[in-house]
Amino acid sequence: MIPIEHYIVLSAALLIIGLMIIIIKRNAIMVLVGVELILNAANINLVAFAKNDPLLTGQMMSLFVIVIAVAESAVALAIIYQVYRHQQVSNIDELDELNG
Amino acid sequence: MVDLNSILMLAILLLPLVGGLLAYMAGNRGGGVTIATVFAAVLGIAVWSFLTIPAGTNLQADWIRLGEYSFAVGLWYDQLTGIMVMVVALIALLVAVFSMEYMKHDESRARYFGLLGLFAFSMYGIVLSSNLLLTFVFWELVGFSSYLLIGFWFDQVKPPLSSFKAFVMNKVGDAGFLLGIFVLYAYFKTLNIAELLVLAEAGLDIPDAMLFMAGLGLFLAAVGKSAQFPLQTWLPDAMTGPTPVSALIHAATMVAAGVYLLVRVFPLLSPDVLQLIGVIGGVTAFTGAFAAFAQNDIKKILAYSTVSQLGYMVMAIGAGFPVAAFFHLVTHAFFKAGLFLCAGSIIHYFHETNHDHDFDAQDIRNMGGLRAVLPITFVTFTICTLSLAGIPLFSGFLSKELVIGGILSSDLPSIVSIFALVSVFMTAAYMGRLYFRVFFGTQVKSRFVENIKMKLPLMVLTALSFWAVFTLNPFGSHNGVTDSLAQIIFNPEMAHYTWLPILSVVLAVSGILVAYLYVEKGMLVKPVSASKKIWGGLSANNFYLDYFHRKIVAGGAMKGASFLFFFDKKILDRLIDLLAKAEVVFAHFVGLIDKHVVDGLVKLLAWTARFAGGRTRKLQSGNVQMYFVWALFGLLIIVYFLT
Amino acid sequence: MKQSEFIAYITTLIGEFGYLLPEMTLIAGSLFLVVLDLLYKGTAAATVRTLATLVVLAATSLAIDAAPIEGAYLNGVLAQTAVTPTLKYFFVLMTAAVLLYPNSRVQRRTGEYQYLILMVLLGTFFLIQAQNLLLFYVALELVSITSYVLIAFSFQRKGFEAGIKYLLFGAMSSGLMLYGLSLIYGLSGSLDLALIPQMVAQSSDPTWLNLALMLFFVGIFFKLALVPFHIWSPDAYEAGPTAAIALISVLPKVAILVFFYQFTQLLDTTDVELFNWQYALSILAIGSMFVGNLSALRQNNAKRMMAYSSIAHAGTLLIGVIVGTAFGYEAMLFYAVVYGVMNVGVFYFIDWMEKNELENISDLAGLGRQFPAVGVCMTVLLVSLVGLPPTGGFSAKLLVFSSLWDVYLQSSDSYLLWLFALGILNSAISLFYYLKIPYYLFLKTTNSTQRYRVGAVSVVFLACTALLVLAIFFMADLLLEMLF
Amino acid sequence: MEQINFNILAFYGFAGLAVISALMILMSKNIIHSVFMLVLVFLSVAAIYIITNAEFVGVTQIMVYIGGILILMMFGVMLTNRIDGGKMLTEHRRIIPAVLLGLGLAFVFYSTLQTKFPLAEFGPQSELDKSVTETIGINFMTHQLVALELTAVLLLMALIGAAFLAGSKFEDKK
Repeated sequence: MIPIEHYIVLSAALLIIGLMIIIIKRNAIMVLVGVELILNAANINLVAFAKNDPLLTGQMMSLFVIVIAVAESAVALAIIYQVYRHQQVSNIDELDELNG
Repeated sequence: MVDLNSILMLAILLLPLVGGLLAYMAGNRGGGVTIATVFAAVLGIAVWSFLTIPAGTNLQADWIRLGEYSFAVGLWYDQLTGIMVMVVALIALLVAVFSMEYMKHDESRARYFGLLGLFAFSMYGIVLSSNLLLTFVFWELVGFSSYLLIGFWFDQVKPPLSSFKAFVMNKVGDAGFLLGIFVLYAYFKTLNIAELLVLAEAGLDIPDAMLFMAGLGLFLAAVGKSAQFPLQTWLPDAMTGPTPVSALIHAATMVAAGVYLLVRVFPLLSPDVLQLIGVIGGVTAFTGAFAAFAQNDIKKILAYSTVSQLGYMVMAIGAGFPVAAFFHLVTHAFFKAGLFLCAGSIIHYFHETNHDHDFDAQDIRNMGGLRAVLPITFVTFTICTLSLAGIPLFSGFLSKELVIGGILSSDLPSIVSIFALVSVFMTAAYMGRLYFRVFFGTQVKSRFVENIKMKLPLMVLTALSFWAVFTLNPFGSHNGVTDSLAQIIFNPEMAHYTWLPILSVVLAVSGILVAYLYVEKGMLVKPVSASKKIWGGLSANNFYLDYFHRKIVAGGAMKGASFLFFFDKKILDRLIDLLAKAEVVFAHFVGLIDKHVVDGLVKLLAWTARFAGGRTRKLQSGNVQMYFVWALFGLLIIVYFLT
Repeated sequence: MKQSEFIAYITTLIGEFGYLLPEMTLIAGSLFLVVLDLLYKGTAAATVRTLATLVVLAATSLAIDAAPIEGAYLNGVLAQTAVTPTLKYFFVLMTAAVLLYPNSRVQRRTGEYQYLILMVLLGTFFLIQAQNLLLFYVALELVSITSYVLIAFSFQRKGFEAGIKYLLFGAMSSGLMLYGLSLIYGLSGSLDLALIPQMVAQSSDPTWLNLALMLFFVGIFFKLALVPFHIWSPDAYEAGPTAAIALISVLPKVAILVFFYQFTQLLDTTDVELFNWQYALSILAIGSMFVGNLSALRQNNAKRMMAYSSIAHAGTLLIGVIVGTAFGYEAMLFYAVVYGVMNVGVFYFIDWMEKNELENISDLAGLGRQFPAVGVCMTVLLVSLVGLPPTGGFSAKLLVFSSLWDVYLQSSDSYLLWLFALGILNSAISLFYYLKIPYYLFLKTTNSTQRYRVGAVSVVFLACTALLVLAIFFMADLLLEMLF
Repeated sequence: MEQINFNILAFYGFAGLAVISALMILMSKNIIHSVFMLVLVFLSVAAIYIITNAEFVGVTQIMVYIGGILILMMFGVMLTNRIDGGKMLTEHRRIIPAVLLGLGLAFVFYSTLQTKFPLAEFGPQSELDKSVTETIGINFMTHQLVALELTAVLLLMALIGAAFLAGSKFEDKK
């Protein structure tokens, strides 16, 4: 079968790319995309480890993660929308009223 | 638990607190009477306890218990406690009585008397506590009530600032105290002073460095509270509080708490710490005395004098003679409280008679000739000054002899002895300057009737400044107080120097003399010119009788007189002038050091902290993605260092 | 598993569900609030809703008493100790106190506000009981997402800005934590805390476990606002509604510390040569204290100052976890309770400032003379935050540092000594900025003729917190008895 | 054999696709392109789930992620950008720290991967021969019942919160 390390390589790659997206992109929604990639990376791990688990705990967990990710994105988009309405800005590094 | 001794101890501790509350509630009208009554009751109980409670009575209770760890609190009573309680109780009572007259026009007298009660409560707490942790608690409380009293007139400009300064300076010392407590607890698993002393006697099972740390911490606490170099600057500033408060807190009781603590824990102090204590005490005594010269505010002179005298006590501890330190503490408490109350009486007189707003009632340049105006104050001030200067027949002489004798027979650096002896001279000189400025001179006004409430405390304190209170022999260093203390505190045999009393009396007298010459220079010139006239008249009358005599004797006398006059005018005067100038310059210099070096250090520390704060804050650019970068770099660094 | 066993299993499950009575009361109550919001829109709606919320809280605290249990239940997913009910009472009290803040009128106009506050409370209830990493994750996200929404509830530009920053940072951190969690699952084969140590013990090589734990800790550090994961908190604190901030700065932190303590206790029972996590935590604690206190020195904005101060306090609280003994745990909880009380008081005052459109500490000049009672209460609270007697803050610091010293004497690891010394140094640093407030209140004078008003309720509230802080000092034993 | 080989091939194919699409998201400045690349990532991850005996999770991934989150994101993109016919672009910043961090993390994973991943030994297969979906269902209703209920509460909270935040019009105080 496929060695478990290969799953981890895949998830690690997605994790690192996700983090880099978070840092590089200016658009708030793209940052959110990076977060989703990280969550997917974790899910790949969970599912891969659960392959031999009779209780399938990992798969359960990944389902919860997916649902919570939805909730998080919904709240995030609501706030991003309000920020845009108030400041006409969708790049989060232009938000600098709070500093110091 | 419920035996009489415990009740007495608890009564001493708690009555002032209750009294303070009652006084506050009694309002401006009845506050003074209430607190005075309570203090009188406490004094009665204190004397009773001193006569009946056996030494070593203690009272224990658990405060925090956590599994096997417990922090206990408790009270402890022995001779040392007893004497200290009586001193505090007596002075507190006198000050309360004095305040009833002094504060009679103040709008918030009730708060004032309430705070006096709070202060007395915390002070008795320090004195009675059997446990360093509880001592620390009351230590903070006493500081707290002192800040409230310094800043009593908080709607003026200066008092809040000086109370804040006192707060910060004291906190530095308190940090040291905490450090000491922690170290002691870590090694001995107890904070009970009596147990600690037993353990210390049985041989200390503690590394030298840690013992040094503990001693240093405890000493640092005393440095803060007892205004030692380099934290002494708060005490002169604290004079912005009401004068009776200065007499009670900043002369007799609270500032002495540091010395009291050191006397209590003396066996825990290692030789290294003692050396340091001695040197710091010497520096404090010397700089305090010098700084007193440049002052014109009567209370500031007394404050610097207090700093200097506290330096003496600390020196005595450093020399290894806690009994001497404690004895000086007691005598000093009486005569310095007397001096402060005299100052209060003088200020009160000016406040009552002079309603000019620009008039500074504390500036000695505005004073003079008060001898005739305030006779009782004059007598009191004279006796207390003589006691402070260390003139025989007064209590200050006894204790100062003991302290200086201790310093000379210890192995402290010789510079400390020199500081001690020079300070004797300077003490007499600056007190003389103050004395002659205020009470002599020409500005004679009509007599002012001193109120009985002011007279009485002054007279009591005067009476306590005589030698006979402590011992019958005016030159003997052994007396009732020291003997009874020697049984419970470490008291090594002191070398006896026959020349010492003579030297110190000579120093003190010459100090007063110099002051006399300096201040009353005008009076010195007149008798000389008068005598010249007399001599001239004599010579005129006897011209035909004895030309030879006239030629030789009178001429010689004239020559001698003119030489004397010349000497007096040109050399002695110049010398004194120079000396005075040098003193003023030096005093200013010390002031400068105080202001720029000590304050500067504090400022530098604050600046460094701010600078570093600014750097750490710079991370906060407001850019959330850079936050990610920093956070992740942090994570990488942790990973790198740990795996 | 046989059919009959399965049925028996389900029966016990249903039977044990009764132990969740407090939580269920909270859920039902919060739903009731939402419905109430829809039905009743009278003039006094805000007051009515606040009262209703207080009723819900009262019912919850009654339920805490009604469903007592010690030990694990519901298949070991949840567990209670003797401390759990007390902590729940503490959380409920904090929530009730926060609802009484004067300036939350804007927020209270909407029923959602009270609902969200209750959700934070619910999340913390589960956090302190969770024995399963999945449940822990869900509860943590419940608290986090609710916090994101609450921060945005100040309805200002700044509020939304802070909300999105907080959310993105939090999402990234919880993503990393989740990745670590997944690795832990792979290594141990279970998400139940009880099963993790024995599973981990099967392998002797700690490399992967180290990485997993490190990533897992990231999420926890983020929630505790420890350096270097602290940067969200000043922004969030400045812009969020003060009442919500007062809640978020205490409840989730305490709850997570309770969980974190249990988790680290498990690590100690394994034989695997893990990385020295006490050492790492010590560095973070020292870093947090320094960064928090030094940054707070220059703040003029009261809320930002409190944000940095809370970073420093989190560092101090972490000492309890580093110590890892029962004594340390008790000291930490004691500290947490004291910190909560102080925080509620100080934020109440800041809320009052905001209501009067005072933002900066320097604007407070001379106010202490106008309102001596408020000034004195504030001084007591701030002195307690510094950790000086005679306040509860002192007892708390005393306990925490005593526990640390105790462990140092046993293990004599030098980093513990550093932690001890620098921790005490930091208390001294904090003196400077906390005392800035009384300094301005009493010592500075102002020419401004602006008059402010302090209601009797505010004075009573502040006096209660100040008295509590004093009482904790004088009757520390009582609190300890209540806690344990 | 044939079957397994196909599975393995499919795994590497989808894994490669996922990584390449993710990299495209990273590189592309066009927001719309990025979002579509995200669809590809999600789809290939879903395929990998299915290959790894997790059909239920795979289907959920497709339904929730692609059906829910992606649509939400597209809405978000449309709402928060001026749509004027031109390309929707986003700039790249902080490239150097990002690359440094990426390399650092890659190195951490690389060095950790030198040791074999000690996968836990799971217990024996369950006696009751249930399908994957059945096992998940039973687990939901038994072991993870509390978490399930809590998630329901969480979803309700997010719904109320998000609807309230996005729907209401707040006067701008400043």
